[in-house]
Amino acid sequence: MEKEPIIEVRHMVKNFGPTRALRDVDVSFYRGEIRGLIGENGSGKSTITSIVAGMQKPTSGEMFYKGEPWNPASMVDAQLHGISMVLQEANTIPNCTVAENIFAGRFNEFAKMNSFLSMKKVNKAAQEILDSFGLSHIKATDSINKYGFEDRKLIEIVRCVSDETEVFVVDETTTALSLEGRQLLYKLIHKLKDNGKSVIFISHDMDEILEQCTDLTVLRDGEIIGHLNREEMDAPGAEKKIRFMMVGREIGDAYYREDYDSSHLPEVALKLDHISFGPIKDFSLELHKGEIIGFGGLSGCGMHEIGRAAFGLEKLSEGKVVREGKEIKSCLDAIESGIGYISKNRDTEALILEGSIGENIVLPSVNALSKGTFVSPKAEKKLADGEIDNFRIKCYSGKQWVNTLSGGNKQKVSFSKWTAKKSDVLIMDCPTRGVDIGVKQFMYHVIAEMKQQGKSIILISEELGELIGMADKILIMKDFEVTHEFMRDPKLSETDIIEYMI
Amino acid sequence: MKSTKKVLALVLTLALVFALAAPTAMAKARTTKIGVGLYQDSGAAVTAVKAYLGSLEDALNVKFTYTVLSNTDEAQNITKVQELIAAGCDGIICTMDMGTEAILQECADAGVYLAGYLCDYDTSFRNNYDNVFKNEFFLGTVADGGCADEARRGYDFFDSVIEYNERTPDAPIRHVAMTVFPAFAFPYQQSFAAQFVEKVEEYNAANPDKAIEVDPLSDETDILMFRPMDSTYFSKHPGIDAIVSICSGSFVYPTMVSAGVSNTMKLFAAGYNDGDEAVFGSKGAYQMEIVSPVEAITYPLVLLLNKINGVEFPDQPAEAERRGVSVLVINSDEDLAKFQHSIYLSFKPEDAFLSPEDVVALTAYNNPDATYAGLVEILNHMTIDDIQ
Amino acid sequence: MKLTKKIFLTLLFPVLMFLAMWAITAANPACYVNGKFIFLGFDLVRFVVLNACQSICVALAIWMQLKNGRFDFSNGAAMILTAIIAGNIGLRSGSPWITLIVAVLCGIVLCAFTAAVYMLGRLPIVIATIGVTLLYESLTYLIFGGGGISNFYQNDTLSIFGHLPGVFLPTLLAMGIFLFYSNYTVTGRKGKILANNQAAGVNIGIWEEANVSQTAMFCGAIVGLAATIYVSQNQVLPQSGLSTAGIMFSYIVPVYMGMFIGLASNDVIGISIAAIGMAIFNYGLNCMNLGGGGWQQIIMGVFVMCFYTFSAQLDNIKKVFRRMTKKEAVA
Amino acid sequence: MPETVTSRRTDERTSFFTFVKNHTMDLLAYAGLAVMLILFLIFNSGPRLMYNFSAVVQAAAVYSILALGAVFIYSMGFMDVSLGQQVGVYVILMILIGNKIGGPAGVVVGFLVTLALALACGAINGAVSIFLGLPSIVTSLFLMFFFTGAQYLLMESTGENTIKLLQTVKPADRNTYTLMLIGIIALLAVIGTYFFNYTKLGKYTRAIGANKVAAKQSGISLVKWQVLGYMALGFCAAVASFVLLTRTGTAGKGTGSGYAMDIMICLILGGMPLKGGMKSKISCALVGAFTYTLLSNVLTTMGVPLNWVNFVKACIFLVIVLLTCRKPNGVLPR
Repeated sequence: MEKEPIIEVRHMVKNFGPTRALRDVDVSFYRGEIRGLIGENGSGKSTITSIVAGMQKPTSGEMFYKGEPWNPASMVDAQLHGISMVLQEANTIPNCTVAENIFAGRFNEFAKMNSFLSMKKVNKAAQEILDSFGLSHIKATDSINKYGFEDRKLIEIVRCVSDETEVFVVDETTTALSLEGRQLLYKLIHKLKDNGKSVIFISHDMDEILEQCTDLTVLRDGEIIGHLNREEMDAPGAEKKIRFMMVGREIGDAYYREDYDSSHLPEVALKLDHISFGPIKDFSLELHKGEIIGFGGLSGCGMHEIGRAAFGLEKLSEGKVVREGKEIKSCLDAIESGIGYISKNRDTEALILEGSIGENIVLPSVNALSKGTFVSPKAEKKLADGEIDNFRIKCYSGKQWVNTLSGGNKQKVSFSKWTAKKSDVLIMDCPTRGVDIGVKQFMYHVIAEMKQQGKSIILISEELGELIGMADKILIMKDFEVTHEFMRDPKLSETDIIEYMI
Repeated sequence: MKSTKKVLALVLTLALVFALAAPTAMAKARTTKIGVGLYQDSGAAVTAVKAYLGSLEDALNVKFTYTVLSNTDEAQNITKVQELIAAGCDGIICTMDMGTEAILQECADAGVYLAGYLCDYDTSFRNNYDNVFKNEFFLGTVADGGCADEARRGYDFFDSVIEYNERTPDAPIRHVAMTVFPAFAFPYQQSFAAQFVEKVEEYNAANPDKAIEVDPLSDETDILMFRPMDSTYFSKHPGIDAIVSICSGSFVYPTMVSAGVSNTMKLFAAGYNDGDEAVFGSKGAYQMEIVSPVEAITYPLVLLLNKINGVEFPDQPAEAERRGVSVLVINSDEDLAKFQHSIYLSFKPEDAFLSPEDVVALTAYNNPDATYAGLVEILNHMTIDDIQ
Repeated sequence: MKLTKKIFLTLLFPVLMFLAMWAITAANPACYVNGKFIFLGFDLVRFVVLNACQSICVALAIWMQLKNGRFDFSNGAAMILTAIIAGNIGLRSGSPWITLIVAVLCGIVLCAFTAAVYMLGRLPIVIATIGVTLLYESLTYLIFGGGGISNFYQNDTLSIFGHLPGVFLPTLLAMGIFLFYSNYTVTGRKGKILANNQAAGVNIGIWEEANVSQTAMFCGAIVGLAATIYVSQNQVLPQSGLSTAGIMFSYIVPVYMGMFIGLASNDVIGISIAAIGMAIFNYGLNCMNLGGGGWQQIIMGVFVMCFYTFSAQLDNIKKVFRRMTKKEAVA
Repeated sequence: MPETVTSRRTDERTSFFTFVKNHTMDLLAYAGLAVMLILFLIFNSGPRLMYNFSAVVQAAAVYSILALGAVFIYSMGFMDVSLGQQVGVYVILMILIGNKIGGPAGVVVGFLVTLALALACGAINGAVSIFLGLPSIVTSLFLMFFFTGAQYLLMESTGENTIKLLQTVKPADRNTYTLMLIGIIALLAVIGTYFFNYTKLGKYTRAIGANKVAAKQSGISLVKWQVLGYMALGFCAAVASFVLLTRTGTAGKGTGSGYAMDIMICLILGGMPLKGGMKSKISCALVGAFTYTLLSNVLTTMGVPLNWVNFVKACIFLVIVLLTCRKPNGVLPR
């Protein structure tokens, strides 16, 4: 290679207990490129960048930054040396001002003798930076609580990037951003690239990667599978090739549902009867047996709330949710009448992270398993093991803790809670969020199978492709109202839908 | 590996504790062991008791183990006694009448004897005489200031007030209020108050020109619930010159200080606290304090040692007794000066009323001539005037 | 919010409390001695000031840790131990100023030690501070002959910080330290960040250990000031069995109420105002002879409960209120 | 699915280490108990060993029973500071009612009334905090104030410092009594284990402690199970009060004081995570109660001076928690 790498990683190994996240990885990053990193969940892409950016230490291996050995003590250390990273999760600090958020790690620059702080200077500097990023609508002295998720993400980006930034890591940040926010970020990374800096861009969104990146590295199971340059990325069939590299086998065309039969049984499985709560007014819906109804829209359009209400989690001011003639007033009612709910907040709402796979799977079914007061551990284990096998959850036993699993496997656990409970109506809120292609394909297969079995599904998703590929009927929401209904149709495209969302 | 290290560290730590403590546990086997359950775990009285008993250890070949009892929680007291028994005590001296019956059962089960100190065992005396005072493992108790039924502490307070008035004719005390602890905890303090009032009334009748006004004891204002007195006390007793605190002065004096009356108002109180000498007599508000002589512990100690050694006094009473011991009433600067030379303040065994040899001579198994009457007699010679 | 409204809301609690206690005591015959009403008077002022000052200092110390997301059980024990050490040294030296300085230094050292156990041990904060509390309590039996300090408050010159007007000095100092800490120091701001999102704060580059220990030192200074007032007003006995936590809890009501009252202004003022309100409440109870014993406990319990319920349900109460007014308007 | 099979197999090799790693806290708690037991045997070897054994059983009985009940609420991440005062009031009530009615029937009635009261208090403790949206410690703080006051007022009404149950409830023979206590502890341990490990109660309280939202979304009624958890503690508190009564036969103003904190220390020593959740174990109660009792006993028998006892206890507590509760990675634990 004629170019001098800015970062060089050699023989990097990272173990989390018995899990091997990185196995002897060699990779280099160069100035003036936007390097995409792609791979399934648990393939190690975030692990590499988090080590480079000082968030964690490698188990073994070496790194070089600008030719010098590189061992950052912390993220700050890395940032001071010019390596910044924006994380996937929300990383802003609630109840603090925007200015405090931006300069949290750098207060000392505004303090006399490193201790006496002048908030005036902090606020002023913060506003200047915001303005320079074109974010004048954000006020430095406001509490961050005033701003939505997207603005917060942008504030985080502002916090990360400064004149000294040499390497900028974007770890699946774009999922949280609207089109506008994405454009802002794209502009920023291209500017950095043009200035001879290096950008490392991690995303699940293949289209985005193909559009924005100059180079691409594919990882699988903690190993580098291959590199693609711009020409290779533009070559026909690149997408399929990349998918193959990521999964390690042919995905085949059977990704989404293949049939276009949007028929369903005549019985109504779940009825939302003129419900009103919060900003949602007079909403009605009939879900039939064997039907998949998809909900789409931008975040904040109210579709997630519909899902919660259907599960009895929202207190209705008017109307009612009815299943088989019974009114659903609480999630307990919902579960007992055979409704299951997969929350979009998997780690905080759907799963008990500090609990075993078995305990999680069995939890909704404990009631049904108990004879008198007794709950047989054998029956529990049988049920859990059955689901672990059905869903091919990667683990050594049902006793393994959920927080040791990868995102995809966690999501499988959260699915299996309801199949174990034999729920007939499933409300899925972003069921494939943060899940890699292999697992996604598996999930779609499961959902299609459920339809065959006559189960009814509400599929709430931020991914239009998923809705088009899976749902019998798609309801698009905007400002807490349904703006349009689409029926299942092979000709339906994302662009048809988007206009009703914005 | 890490957890192995941790276990190792734990074992080592505990082994160290064990190694340090082992010699104590394996001390000479034949020494008699007496457990002492005190009423508080630190302070001057505790130091003084330990100093006194410590001085007796060699002469009597006794080893003392201390613990602390609760005046409200029986279960804790039983646990403490069980621990003393576990530690190998042959006899136990207790300062609390809480859970006594159950404690005596423990003693009977282990063959250990029990005697009381600075406690009149009044609840047991009134409600449970047969199970306690007739119990062969209960040897008797010594109460400070006489036992409840015979004590005349109210008179001591009256005498001190009169002595003060005689000493300071310019600013005599003409108006007093009183404080007591609640009856459920100290059933006789209210009768002490009544004794005081009775004496004052007699005095007023005889000396109408020097009459002293006493605010009657109010159920609501004057009963201190084991917490410092309210500052509203002074609003509720306007115009008083002094407080007669039949309960401990340490619940009264802080409030006097914070209310800014400690320079003008006088305090006659039971109990004595470290440092009270600085604000006593001509130097401050305290005009009277009452101290129980630590040497009174000789009474239960001698009874226990006799029993453990299988010897009895020829004139030993059939049933366990409760005896009173005179208290040290300090109500003048001269008394205070004398008091400085008591073991209570100096912590020097040589300041005690009794030397180790005296105590040896009191025991029946060392001295065939020793009598119960002789033991009781020494209890009468522990007043402020007996300090040399 | 307008300034006048802020002031009004802030002062609402103590004024209401004062009026309520005035009304209640005035109706109670126990509050008249020889026909004279005892609730109003200089004693009220003195009691309220002395008690409120003590409460403010302890409450600020508790709040400083709590605000940073740590519930420090050991504040009470640190205060008692500091009081004993500073009291004894002060007594020997004969100077209240030396007492004050020693107390502040001692408070800082003890709180720094607590922080060290917490950080080096990497224990959950409750467990770490319970352990340290047990340790500090046990030390009260080992230092100065295990006698605590009983005669410090008796000395008028030594105990000036426990009386009027000296008590204002440590109190104002404590308030000043707190305000300075939270508004004008890097430590305070970083603490705020850590309290609100610990993981993000650390990721951004706040050195948590340094922040915890610096905060502990600020807190220690306040503990020292609280101890100065405490030893100047009370006899301090050795403690055991987490009884210092009980002492601390008896000052915790203003902390929680202060959080709420402080919404209208800021937390230091909120806590001070709450402490004054509670002191008035306690004085009223004393006047009615309910200051000790069973009833005081029960009244206190009911009071704490009601206050919490009120603040927890405030939103709902507002909603109901709004609905009622709306309906009226419709009608 | 060959892929799944291989991954299972590789992980089985490491499962022994995983076991040790996942159970460090339990293993150390057991080690602590074992060390205490060894020290106890060393310092108590001699004629009084049996006596001392029964003394330990007596002292540990109340702790064990209370801790067994407390596991149910600690597993939800709650704590109850009113426990000690509750026990105090229950014992006093049992004596007052028992004496009023007289005879063994009086004791039975007294116990039943107390049990009803304890269950009611448990229900209040659990329900009020949910309905009023309060942290559970606040309701228990309220109950603590309330019961402290009630205990004061009850004792004041008797005009005595200590009151005695006229009916004898303690077997005269020491060994019978010890066996009775062991029987009660064992019975409650079995019942506790059954309810904690094999019924919804334990499973749900742990789930609530681990993740309230997830538990709710899995169909667990927070109100119902929180109330039942507290009622389980109430049941144990009533039984513990009875056991305490058999031990002393009397009660006073301070009966029960300090139990709330002691139970917390017991559970910590037993390896219970204070934030509750799936790592909660019923065994923590017994291990902790006995470790705590033995520790106290051993210190006295070793002859550690009175004013040093607390210091040594504090150090041992710190050492144990440093070994068991240390969180080596990540941000500082809260």
